[in-house]
This record gives sequence, structure tokens and C-alpha cells, in this order.
Amino acid sequence: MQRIGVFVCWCGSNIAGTVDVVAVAEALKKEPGVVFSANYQYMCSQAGQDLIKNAIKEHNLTGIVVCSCSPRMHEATFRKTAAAAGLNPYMVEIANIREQCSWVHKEMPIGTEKAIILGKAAVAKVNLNTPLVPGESPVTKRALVIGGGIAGIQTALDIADAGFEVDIVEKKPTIGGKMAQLDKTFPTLDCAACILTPKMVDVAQNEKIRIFSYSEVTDVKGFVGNFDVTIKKKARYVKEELCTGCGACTEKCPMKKVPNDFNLNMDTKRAIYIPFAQAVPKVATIDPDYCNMLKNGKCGVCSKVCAAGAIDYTQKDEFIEEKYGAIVVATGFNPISMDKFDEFAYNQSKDVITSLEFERLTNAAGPTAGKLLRPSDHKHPEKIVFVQCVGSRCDACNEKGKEYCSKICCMYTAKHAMLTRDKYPDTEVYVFYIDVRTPGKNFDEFYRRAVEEYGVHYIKGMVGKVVPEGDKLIVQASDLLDNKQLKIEADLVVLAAAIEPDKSARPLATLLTASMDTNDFFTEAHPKLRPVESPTAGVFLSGACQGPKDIPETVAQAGAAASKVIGLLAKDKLTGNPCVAHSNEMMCNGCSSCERVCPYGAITYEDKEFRMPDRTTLMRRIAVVNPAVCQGCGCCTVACPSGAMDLKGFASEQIIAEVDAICK
Amino acid sequence: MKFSYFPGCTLKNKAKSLDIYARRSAEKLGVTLEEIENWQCCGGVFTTAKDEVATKLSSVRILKDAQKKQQALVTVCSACHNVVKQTNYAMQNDKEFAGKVNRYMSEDEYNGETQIYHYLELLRDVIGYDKIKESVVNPIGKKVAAYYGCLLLRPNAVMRMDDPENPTIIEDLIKALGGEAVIYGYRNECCGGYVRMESPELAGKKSQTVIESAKKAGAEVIVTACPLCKYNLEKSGCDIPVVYLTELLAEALGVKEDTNE
Amino acid sequence: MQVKEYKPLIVAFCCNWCSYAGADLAGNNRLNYPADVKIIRVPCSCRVNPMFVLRAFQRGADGVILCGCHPGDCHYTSGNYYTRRRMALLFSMLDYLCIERERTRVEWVSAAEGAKFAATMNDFAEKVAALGENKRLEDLRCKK
Amino acid sequence: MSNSKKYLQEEIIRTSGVNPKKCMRCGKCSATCPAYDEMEYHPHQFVYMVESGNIEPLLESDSLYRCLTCFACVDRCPRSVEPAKLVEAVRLAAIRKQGNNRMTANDVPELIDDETPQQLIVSAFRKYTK
Repeated sequence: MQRIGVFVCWCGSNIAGTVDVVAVAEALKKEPGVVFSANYQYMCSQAGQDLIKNAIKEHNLTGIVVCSCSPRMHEATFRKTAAAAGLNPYMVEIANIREQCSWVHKEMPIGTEKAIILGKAAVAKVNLNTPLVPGESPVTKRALVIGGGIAGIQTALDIADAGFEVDIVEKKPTIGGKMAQLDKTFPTLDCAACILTPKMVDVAQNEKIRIFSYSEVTDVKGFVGNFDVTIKKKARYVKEELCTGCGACTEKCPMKKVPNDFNLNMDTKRAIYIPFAQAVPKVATIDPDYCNMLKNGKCGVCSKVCAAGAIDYTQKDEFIEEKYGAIVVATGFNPISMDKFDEFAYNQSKDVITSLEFERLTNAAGPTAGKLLRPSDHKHPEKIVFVQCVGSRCDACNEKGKEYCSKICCMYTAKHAMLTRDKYPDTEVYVFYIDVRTPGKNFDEFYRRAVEEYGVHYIKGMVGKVVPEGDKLIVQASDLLDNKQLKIEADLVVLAAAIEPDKSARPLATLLTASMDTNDFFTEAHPKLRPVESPTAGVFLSGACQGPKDIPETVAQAGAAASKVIGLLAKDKLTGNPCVAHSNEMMCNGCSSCERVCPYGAITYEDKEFRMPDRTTLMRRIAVVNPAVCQGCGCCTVACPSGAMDLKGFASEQIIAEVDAICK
Repeated sequence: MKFSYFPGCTLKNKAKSLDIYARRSAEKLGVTLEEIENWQCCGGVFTTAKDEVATKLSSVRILKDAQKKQQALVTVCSACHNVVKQTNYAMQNDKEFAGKVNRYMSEDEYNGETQIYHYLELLRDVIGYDKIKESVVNPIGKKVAAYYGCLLLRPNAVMRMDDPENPTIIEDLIKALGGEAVIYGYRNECCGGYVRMESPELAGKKSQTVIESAKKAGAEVIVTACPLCKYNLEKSGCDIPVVYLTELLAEALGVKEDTNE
Repeated sequence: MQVKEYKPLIVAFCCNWCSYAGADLAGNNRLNYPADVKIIRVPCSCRVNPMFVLRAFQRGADGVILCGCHPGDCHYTSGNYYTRRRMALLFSMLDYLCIERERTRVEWVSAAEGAKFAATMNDFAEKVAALGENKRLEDLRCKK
Repeated sequence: MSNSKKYLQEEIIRTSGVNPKKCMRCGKCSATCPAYDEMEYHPHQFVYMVESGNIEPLLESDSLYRCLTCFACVDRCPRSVEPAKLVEAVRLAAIRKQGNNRMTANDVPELIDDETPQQLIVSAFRKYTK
């Protein structure tokens, strides 16, 4: 018989407000096995934990039930407390009387009644708990970073700095991501390239970092500390190790009409290209959709001009298998398509552009060499209208946009407006806003400068329609403070498009079994306390893949993710989850049902000799679970026809005891 | 191919040509339009209020007639199309409303089963613009501005005809008929509609904006599917012809001068 | 005499990674649902043996609901697919036994869907309450 | 809010099926409205005034009869508020009152000419009379 202690937490008034904690403690005292019960204001505090420790020692407790917040919150805390008092940590059960009781029910009698039942279920379960000892597994001391934007770059540099090997997988031919496309950065107006490209060079020169550019992750197996990852290196038809990045091929290639995605298709590149001058790795890539040699075998100019002999038209996709201890997701974001917002005439006029396109138009390395010229006629725009919140903050049943605030648009629009006025004081600039959201260090000051010093016209209201007429754009908008409808004849309209996670994120999440929210942003293990970890052990999050972020926030999160990775890789061994499946060999008849449903291949079979009562021996095939590989989903326990397979910590007996306790 | 056909009141009177050319062109393209018997006016505008039931019954009758014949329903007037389609949508999605309507009706229950095509959708999705292109005998050869107005495209959640902000369904037809489609900004903005009765100035201003916009873009002729749009544009001093798109179609197909009627 | 209001007894099995977290989120956002719903945490919805469902009915539960990750999002890759198939079979058997279909349900609730969790529980509890007590499967010998 | 105001507000919300609380005050409805200049109260004000229960001024206003029901605000609203449906509900609340018809059959002859399509008369009657 167990000796169980029950500890009911008030959580200040969070629980005590709707649950009579004293009554709960009293009621649970009468349950079988319970020898001690107490209530306390904050059980998770030092004093609360001491209360538990003392009770364990004083009353020789063999199991404890804590009635408190969600086990997702403090199960680990109370397990440590138990361990400190010499009790096996897996003899602790939590009854969730906060999130699933006091917070969702308003009336004291109802809340109290339910809390008692939840407590009874936990007591019933602890009565059947057995001490568990976790197994150990080794840690592969190498990290994988998926995505080579500023988030991935920073994470990789920080991990490498701690002495661990890191691989970056980037789907584009170069690392750098969105930041490489930007002109200046808010609120300090540093030139993006000036602060990013040195970091890219650091990555290239760091011995600990390998870059797989033009590559994708195609398969992930294993678990924390021991991931087996398959990386597809797409054929770029150029031998990376030979190419010197001289660029001769990119000048001689006769195929000139290839849309240049780096400049958002506002100009063209050749079929063999280096995305931009500071690309890392600085290696040419052939676009197979446009290369004549690859399409019909006629050309071969690049091969002729390449002094290094790096061109290889026969190159094939290559699959690399590598082991990692930790994986960081840094897949970033994209602006949403403007197709569904054609009231702004994005598809009807070249002079309606997105903010990212505006970045390229003002970037010295962009299609206009940094001169702000209209895409249609290359004239200098005299009146520019910026429209904020295009596709952000939409209603959930609005089929066009996103529900969330994209967070970065207010600031980059202020930046664009300010820089335009700075460089071209004769240009009139209007910004239509719903709210200006600038909660960041020096952000509001920056926005005020745009208004007060640079004379940008901020108008509270939204643009309703943009009509291209002649070489003008008639912008019809509301000025809510003046209660007027405006018609502005503009030369250029810039749309602050909402941002969304990169399309590669969803399939990647499936590979990693990492969870995502409805917008395809990766979910963090805890929104406040574990913001850079995914709920899947060993998978970490960096940058905008987790939610809209600006550069300082991204870099901060990248560093945080790196420190989590370093903390993991610094360990030689990981203690696993002891709640794994195990087979009762006396009952197992070796039918293979469990093996077929196991997603991890954790179950194997062996022939074992059994001594029979009549002293003869019998060889029988039985299932064996590898506890290091088993993740404890319990699928096999249901598949097992003979009831031999069970799950430690969530045994059938225990769950049935909970059911019985609830249904009493 | 046979379809149920609902012309609507104006097409029997002031907008006869919209109706006649629609039928002739359809015959030429191998489609028979069977007029619904004893139909009543759709009401001209759809009242969005949820408690308006009686004003929508005539549309439901039209839809039920088509259902009984197991035919899809074709409309040609933009306003009729809008009213009938919105009513059908409400019958599909607003259970309370559908319940009330069905209690009014003596016969079987109706829950929005009938499929509705605007004449343009019939041309694009059933007949196909490629087939129409082959049947053209008199290519238009003019710069034609498509005028959608508001009723054909909005509300998009119900109408689902085309991209409501950048439609191509009429432009593609103009091209198929050998004309040059003129794109202009106000092609999907309102002409002033029924407010002509309340405030002729407002309706005039709205129509003029459309006319100016089309003319600036180089239009020689404006096409529309709505008798009220045509009236409003013409009343507002439009100095280029405003024609029904069925007339343009009939002309291109060479059936305009058919005098069998 | 006061007649005691009928309260259904509902057992909800929630997977640890999505639905249990979704239930926590419902709590964080203070979204109310009936106290009749009692949650049992399981690592994955596929841990739920059909026996557990029958056991609950035997012991007097009026409704049993299973919540797991959305298809494709299972923390263990494929567990919820097994749940779906197993429960389809179990429910058709219950159907055969004339146990009303509304007493059982499988629902996908992600960790981000607190609102969906609360809405699901409200709806489920309402439907179960409308059916009244489950007497067909309850084993009266289990009653004290 | 007085009871009569509250009752009117509830009626408008019920008949329109619109939830004005969804509005985030971006003003896109008013930005896109083709009848804006002819209106005393603009679409975004309709939404706000219904939400705050201040409906009487709307009932008295000619703005009710200027809305073209072109659904531009309905389609372009990022919050799916559907202001045109609110305008319609307020207009119905106005004209459903005894003797409050905006237009009578006697008005029609001088408003029409030989070309006037039947559709125009029918539509106007639907909108302006009960």
C-alpha cells in the first residue's frame, strides 16, 4: 500500500478564488492510501516545496499528488522537489485544478466538486505508480540550422563560437535571406548589407560551420540528441569546390531574360547567375528552367568561358545523410501575395509595389542602382502613398488576409517615408495608417521624427481603391480625423503586405513532428517561459518562423536558440523519458502487431528460452522495446491483442483507475 | 444543351435587345434557353435584411421551377442575377430564412440546389471562349470597354464569378470576339443604380466617372449586361455607344439581323 | 422537494501535446465550458484503448470524447491516424449496440485552439445532456 | 443606454446580421464608398453609431437613401463587418414606420422618362418604400 501525500495549491487567488482548497484537501484525505494532506498559498514557491519535502520525510510518503496548475507548467518542478527529498520523481502526479478547473468554472461549489474528482483520479493513479528510472542516450555534438537568413546565421555563429559543429541548410543559392535584400534597417538606419555581409563572411570562414546552399532537408528521423537527417543538395550544375565566383559566366551567358527573383523580378538576370555580389558561397548556379544547354543541349557558353572548369551539365541532385544532436528551424517569412487585394491595383499597374520591392528600388545594388524610379517609366515619383496593414489584422472569416498584426510594417514604412523625404525633399509622402504600432526601443521616437522632422503626412484612415489612370494612380482613401474622402493623384503606391511563414515550413514541421499554429507559425514549448524551444525535444526556433519579428528581435531569439542548443550539446548523455512501452514476456506471443504500428521502429523480436513447469524448456518469440528509441506514444499498447504491451507511467491499469475515479 | 432561362421584367420591355440577342446567340452556339413559365419580377434589388422574406419569394419560385425541370438556371440581367444568386445563397446558408421561405411555399422543400449561371458564365464555362472564337463571323475590331458595375461581381463570397477587383470574364469575351479590350479603373464601380430616382446628381456623377475613365483609356464603345447601367450611363451624357454584351456577341456571331422573331 | 438537475458525466481523453495544451489554453483565456467534463491526460490519442471508453460507459459516464492533434500534426507522426480508425470501428460497434452516436466523438484540437476546445466541450456536453443518462451500458453492479 | 435605444440597436443588429464590434476603425468602407460625398453620415460612422447605440440621427438622415448597395464596403472590409447591411437595416427601420415611405407612386411619373427601365422603378420602390 502506498503512503500518499496530497498538496493543494491556492495559486494565490487563481485557484482559491473558485475552489475551496481546504475542502479539497479534507476530501482527498479520506481517499485510500492518503496519509497526509495540506494546502498552501504557492506550492511552487520555495516554502511550498519545502512543505512537500518535509512531509515526504516526516510521513515516509511513497507517492504525492499536487493539486495545482497544469502539469505542463510545474510537473518538472515538483518532480525535482520529490527527488530532492529522496522520492522517485515519477511517484508524483499533478491534478490540474487551475487551467482545467478554477479558470474555466465560475462557481465555487462546482469548481470545488470538480477539483475533488480530479484529485481523486490523481490519487487513484498514484496508488498504481511505480518508481521509474530514465534511460540514457548519447548526444551527437553537431547542430543543424535550417534556413540561412539572419536568424540562421546568428544561431550558427553562436553555436560555433561555443566550439560545436554546425551545418546550415539554405534552399537558395546563397545565405543572407531577406535581410540581404534590405536597404537600411530601422531605427538606426544602418545599411543592412554593411552589418549583414561581414556576418556572412564569418560564417563562410568559420571552420566549425558548413553551408549546404541550394539544399533542402528531405527527411528527419531519430530524436533529441540523435537525429538522422537527409539533405538534398540540388544540382546547381556548377562544381562548388572549383568555382571561384569570378562571374565570367554570368556576363557571357546569352540567356538574358531570366526574371531576377533576388530583385523580386523587377529586372532580369542570366540563366547562370550569382544572386548578388556578396553572396556566400560565391558560386554560380544554373537555372535549369532557362538554360538552353540543359533544355535542348545547344549552347555551352558558360562551360567555355569558365577558366576553372567548374561547369558540369551532368550534375545530379545529391543526397547527404548526417547525424545531429539538435535542430534549429530558421525558415523565415515572405510577404503574402497581393493577388486577392487588387482594389489596390497591384496586378494592374507596375507602379503599385510591395514594401519589399520598394527596398530593392532604393537599394544601391538593386535594379535602379538605388535611384528611386517608378518601375513603369523610370521617372522620379513626386507623390508616394504608403498603405499600411494590407492583409494584416483581417477577420478570421475574411478569406483574403491574416488575422495577426505583421508587426514590422509600421516601422519599415516610417523608414521608407523618412528616407524618401531625406533623399528627395521635393517628393510628397503620405502614409495611411489604422494604428501606428511602435513598441520597441527608439521606435516611437523614430516614427515621430518621420512626422516632425521629415514632414511625412500621416493620415489616419485606409485606402479603399487605387485607380491607374494615365501615368497617375488615383488613390481613394478616407481621412477619419477630418471626416473626408480623399483622392490623391500619386505616382507610386507602396503596399505594406502582411508577412507569412515561408511555404517550406509546413512540410518541414511534419518531418520534425513540430507543431504549428493555424497560420503555419511554429509553436513554442511555452509562450512565455520557453519561447525558443519547440514542444518537440531537440527542435529549436529562431526568427520569424515562430512569429513576425524585426531584426533585433530575430537576432536576440537566434542567440537564445543557440544557447539552448549549446546547453543540449554540452551534455554527454541525455536522460530519456522513462515513460516508455515495455512488453510482458510471459504474455507476449510474438505476433508483430505492435511492431507494425510503432512509428519509431523501437520494437524488435528475439527468441527467448522459457522454463516450463514440467521442467522442459520452450523457445518463444517475444517483443523487446528499445527504451532509447521508444518515445512513449503508447500506440503499441492498444494494438497488442494479448495485453502484453503496456506503457510505463500511463499503464492501462492506471488510466482505468482514473476513469473509475472520475465515474464514481 | 438546355437551360432554364429567366429574362426578368426589363428584358421584356425596355431592354428587349438584351434578351433577343442572348437567345439568338445561344441558339447559334448550340444552347437552348427555355424560359421559365409564369415568372415574376425578382424585385430588382436584394434586400440584405434577414427578416425580409416575402420580397424574396419570387426568386425562390424561379429557382424551384428550374429545379423541377432538373436544369441549371441562366440569367442575363446583372440585377436579376445578383438577386437570384443572393437569394439562393441565403437558402443554402441561412437555415432560419430557408425554413420561413419553405413554410410559405406549398410544395417540396427547397434548399438552394439549383445551379445558377450568368449568361457570361454560360459562355465561359459551358460553351467555352475557344468555341465562340471559332464561331465569330464579324470580328468586332473596336476598342471595347467592359463595364461590370457592382452587381455582377459583388459580394464576391456569393457571386464567385471572377476576381472582383481585377475581373477578366468580359475582357476575354471581347478578345474572343475579335475586339480590343480596354482596361480602366472604374469598370467595377457603381453607376449610381437606383439612386437615380432619389438623387439624379449622385447617379450622374458616378456614371460620369465611369464614362470618363473608360474614354481616357481609349474606349470606343462600352458594353454592359445591365439595363440600369446602360440607362444611367446614357442619361449622364455618354457620347460613345453603350451596348449590351449580347448585342455585341450577336453581331460578331452574325445573328444580329435575324428577323425570324 | 427540489429535483436535482441532471448533469451529464463526460470523460475527455486529451493527448498531451495538442489537446491537453489546447485545454490549458482554454483555461489561460478563461473560456468557460461545463464542469461535467473531466480530462484524462494521455501521451497520444492512440494510447486510448477502446476498452477505456467502454469502461467509462460501464462505470456510468454519459459521454466520452477523444481529442488529439490534427491529422498530419501528431507529435508521434501517425498516432492520431490509428485513433481515427480504431474509434471508427468502436463507434460503429456502439452504434450496433444502440448507443447514441452523439455520446462519443473524436475531435482534433491543436495546442493553439483553446477556443475550439471550449466550443467543442460546450457543444458535446450540450448534445450529451440532451440525450439524458446513459443507461444501456452502465453496469449497475458498479454502483455503490 | 435607455431601453428604447437598446431595443433599436438590438433590432438593427438582428435584422442586419452584422456584428459592429468586429470593426477595427480602419475606415476602408468610407474610403471605398462611391456615395461618400453625398452622405452626412459615412459608412464607418454607421458602424460606430450602431455600436454605440446612437441610431436616431441615422434614422433622420438622408444618408440612408444615398447608399447604392454596391457592396464595395462589404467586399473590401478587412474585418468582414459588412457596413452596407447595417445601412440597409437602419433604412428599413426608418421606412417601416407608418407614413415614412421615402417615395410614393405619385412621385414616380415626374422622375421617369421614356427610356427608364422597369428595373429602376422596381428597385427604387424596394429601397424606398414599404
